[in-house]
Amino acid sequence: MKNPYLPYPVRIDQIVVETEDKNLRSFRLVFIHPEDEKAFEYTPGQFAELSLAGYGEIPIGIASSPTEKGHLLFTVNKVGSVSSALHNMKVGDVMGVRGPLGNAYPLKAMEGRDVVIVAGGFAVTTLRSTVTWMLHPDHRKKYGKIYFIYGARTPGMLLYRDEMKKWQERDDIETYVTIDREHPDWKGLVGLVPVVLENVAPPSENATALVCGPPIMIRFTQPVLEKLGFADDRVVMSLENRMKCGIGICGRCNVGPEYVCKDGPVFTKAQLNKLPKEY
Amino acid sequence: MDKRTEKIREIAKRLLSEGRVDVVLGYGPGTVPLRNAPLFARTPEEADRLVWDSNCRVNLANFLPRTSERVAVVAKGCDARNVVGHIVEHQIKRDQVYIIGVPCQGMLDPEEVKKREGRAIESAVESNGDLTVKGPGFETTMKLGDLLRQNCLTCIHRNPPVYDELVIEPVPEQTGLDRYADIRELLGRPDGERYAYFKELVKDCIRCYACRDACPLCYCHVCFVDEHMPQWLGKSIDPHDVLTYHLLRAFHCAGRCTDCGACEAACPVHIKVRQFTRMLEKDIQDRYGYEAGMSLDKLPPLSVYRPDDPQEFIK
Amino acid sequence: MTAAEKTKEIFQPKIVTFLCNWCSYGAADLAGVSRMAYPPNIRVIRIPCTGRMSPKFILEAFRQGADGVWVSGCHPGDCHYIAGNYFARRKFTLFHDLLSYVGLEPGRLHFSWISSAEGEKFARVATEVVEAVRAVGPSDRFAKERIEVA
Amino acid sequence: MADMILKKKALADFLRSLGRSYQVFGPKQEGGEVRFGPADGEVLLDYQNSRLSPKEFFFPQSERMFEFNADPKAEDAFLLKERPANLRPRLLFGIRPCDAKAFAVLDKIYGNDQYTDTYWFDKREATTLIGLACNRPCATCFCTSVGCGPFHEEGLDVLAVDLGEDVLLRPLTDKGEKALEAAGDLAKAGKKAAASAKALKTEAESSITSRVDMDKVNERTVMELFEADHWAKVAQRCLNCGVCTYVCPTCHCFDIQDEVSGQIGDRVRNWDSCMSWLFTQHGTGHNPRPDKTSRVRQRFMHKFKYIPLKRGGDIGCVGCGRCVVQCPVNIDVRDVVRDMNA
Repeated sequence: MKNPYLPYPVRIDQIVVETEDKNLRSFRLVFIHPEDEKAFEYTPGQFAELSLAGYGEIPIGIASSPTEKGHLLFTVNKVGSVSSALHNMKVGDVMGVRGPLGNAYPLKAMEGRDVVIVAGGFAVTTLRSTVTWMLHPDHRKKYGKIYFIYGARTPGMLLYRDEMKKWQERDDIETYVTIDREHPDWKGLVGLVPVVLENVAPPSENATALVCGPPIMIRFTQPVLEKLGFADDRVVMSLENRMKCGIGICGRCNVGPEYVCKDGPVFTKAQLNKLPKEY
Repeated sequence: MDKRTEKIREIAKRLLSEGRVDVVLGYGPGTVPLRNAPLFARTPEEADRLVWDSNCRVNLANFLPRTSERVAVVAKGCDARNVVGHIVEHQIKRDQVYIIGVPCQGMLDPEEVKKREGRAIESAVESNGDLTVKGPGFETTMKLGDLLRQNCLTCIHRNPPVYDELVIEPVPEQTGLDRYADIRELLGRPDGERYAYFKELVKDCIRCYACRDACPLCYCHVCFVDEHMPQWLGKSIDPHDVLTYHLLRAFHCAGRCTDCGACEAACPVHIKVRQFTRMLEKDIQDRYGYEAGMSLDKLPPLSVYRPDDPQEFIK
Repeated sequence: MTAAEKTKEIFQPKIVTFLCNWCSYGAADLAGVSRMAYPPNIRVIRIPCTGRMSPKFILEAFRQGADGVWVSGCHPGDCHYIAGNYFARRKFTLFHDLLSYVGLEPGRLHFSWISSAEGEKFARVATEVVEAVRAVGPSDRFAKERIEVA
Repeated sequence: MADMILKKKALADFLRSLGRSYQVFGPKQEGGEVRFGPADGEVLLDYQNSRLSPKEFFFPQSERMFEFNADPKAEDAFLLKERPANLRPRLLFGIRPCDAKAFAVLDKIYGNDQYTDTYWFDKREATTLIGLACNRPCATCFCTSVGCGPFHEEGLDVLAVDLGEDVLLRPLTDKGEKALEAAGDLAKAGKKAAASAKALKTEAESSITSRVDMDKVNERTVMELFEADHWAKVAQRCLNCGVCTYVCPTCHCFDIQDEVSGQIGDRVRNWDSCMSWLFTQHGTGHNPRPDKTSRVRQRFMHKFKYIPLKRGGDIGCVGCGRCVVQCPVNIDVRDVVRDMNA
């Protein structure tokens, strides 16, 4: 029997400080044993438990795309004891990754349809994975138009800015990057994500919306999507809850009968409507 | 019906129907023998379910902190002292709480009953100082006085020192008791033996924290066991972590504990956790002459000092 | 027996020492600049006032394997914060009694009042504390070694 | 294999001969309580149930999962290593059918559609369970209402029935047959023994008068039950201690903690309880179950709605009554289910 709690050993290959407050860092991790990379077969929207022996584990969404071979990318906000310890790690240090865990965005079901991606703050990680995956030449033609709407409080709090610049230059994705308030260093869009979404008004007839962001953004985005005509089963969201095992056993992350770690973290709004708001 | 039950109901109904309080916190019948249940009566009809018997071990003062309602609370001597503690520690305002004082003759210890009647008890009835237990094919009657909890046997404040109303005339207080004979005996032993004693004492602990949660003194928003930066103790049943938990829990009760015994009554594995708190209670009496919860205008001993406090062990 | 073997045999305790910023820490400083000799077994942690001491600190030091703990602050009446050490004194008294009661060996836990002018007292008490802890021997009762579970 | 008969007088020999092939554990009197411990040729037969459930045989309260070298200079620094499991064959004699049923329920939880908890199953596989039917169920037992019963066989390898002079042993699995073979000479049970076991079963089942109904709980949606207004009333007197969860045979939640001392580190899992606010507290400070009511509701919803929904109808409660007896404030699970079903 394979022990589902045993992480794969990985080495930190690169650390990028992503935001001006220095609380978000991206960690590029490389598997120490090449065969582990093969075993770690994932889909955008999944997450993994980052394991720091001596501190514990934290569930973090996978920000890299399976199309990017050779490494995994995780962007981690510094909040608790494990993430603080992780922020103190250096390139070359050894840690563990356990996963991939959870379900994924319904990439298969979205084929042949437009995709509207709405992201806020540092919740953009697994959506970065999704966009990268969809823009890959092997996959791009399977989807219709792709809208990517992303906002943060200030320009300095935007993640993956260089990449998004490249997306803005492409014609096979409509990229809207916005910040909440005017800022001297910012020449792009200004306004809250739901407002930008309403102005962009992507057609909903044959589209799926992927939404991930802070609760306040989610709350104000939902009515806009409804107004635009997105049915609840076409609005896809990703939840997070405190987790330990990540495999649907330890009992803390459930939302009603569904375990966010195993049955989620991706749910449609139609599914969530039938569940308690325990997230 | 016990006279106290009758009177508690009468007072509760009066307070509720006059709108004096929003809720009366008392005891209602339990679903298993030798156990009753805290009852939150919000209407005079609900107040008719209030009871008083020898199973009122839960300390209702525990439910007072963080309440915004006007509460009447049914309180034994020790419980009333904890209400006083809450008032002094600003957990509830004096005019927000109405103390229905119950002079108490001690609560029984179900383990004592079990010692005398080992068979499965299916019902228990009290009358005239006797307890009659029944099970399949047997009926046994015992004297309630023989079944009391240890803290009740050594209680010297059976009557609430502070109250708004007493349900019966004060009962005579117990005098001439040697309350700490066992503690003195322990202190007389070599330190190695004491260490072994306490290690053994807590060895069955399952870290459920019922002793903490049943205790009216434990109202912190975040308990030290849940702090994680820094984390003061591990969460396993490692004996050091278990002992650390019990030591710090007891210390947090120093000078505030009324020896109500709610902690021991709640423990699912019968750990005598009062062995820790009683030592502190004794120490505080010896050193500072203080008893918790006896007066509304005395602060707990760790919140005050005297310039000439004893310090014989300080260099 | 060679000298090296002899020193090896003498138990060198680790003593976690909490010193009040305003008095005892200054006394340690004074003892140092006055070149007074005292044993090197103390590990100093500076605290703003003995009133800041929590019993958790003492237990944590023992849990992490300290052989002794020593807390020192301003003399009663001299507290920089007026009364911090008066409150601390009651806390220490009770915690000291509690730890002794549950079997902490006498001689492991020490308290003192040392003003910043008392470099000599600091060196003397440091020596006394180290000797007392050495006499008790290595700590095992409250030191958490590897977790003891299944 | 047919039902076998063991003379009660020969029980000690039976346990001793089992002891040659297994580590044998059974109910023992310890202080005022019954606990499972090494049998040493002697166990209780006339007990009601142990104070704590025997789940700790498979799910110890604290269990090392991994160990690691915490010396940063070491080559294998901070690499988690599995600990060799101690898989000597074990035999638990005399557990109650409700506790065995609980293991059967937990098998479905520790082994879900995607993952298998190796720590649980290693020990489960290495252990043989000889259950002891309840001839005299307690007043707080309500097993017959929740898909279990005093003679329930699910989860057991052998069911033992105390017939007075004799003990009837009914092998239920290959593991059970192997154990009985290992025990040596046993006589085949006659028709009379089988008949008296049956009579005892009927008598025991009918003596359980405590009932709860689940029909409406099953019919109602998650949200209907979740939003019901009785939860606040139940929660009002709850202390949010963990007694009910820790004595419960089906409560299986755990926490994973890393502990380092010197240069040795361990990753340990410990029992955890949904009654604790920390259980669901996010790093950000947000808590999806912020109050007593939501935590109390979680425990009962999990047992009586979520588990049945997700695990093929099995209820996450076996009716052992431990929480009923031990709740310090007498929150009676039977009353709570009655409220849910009202």
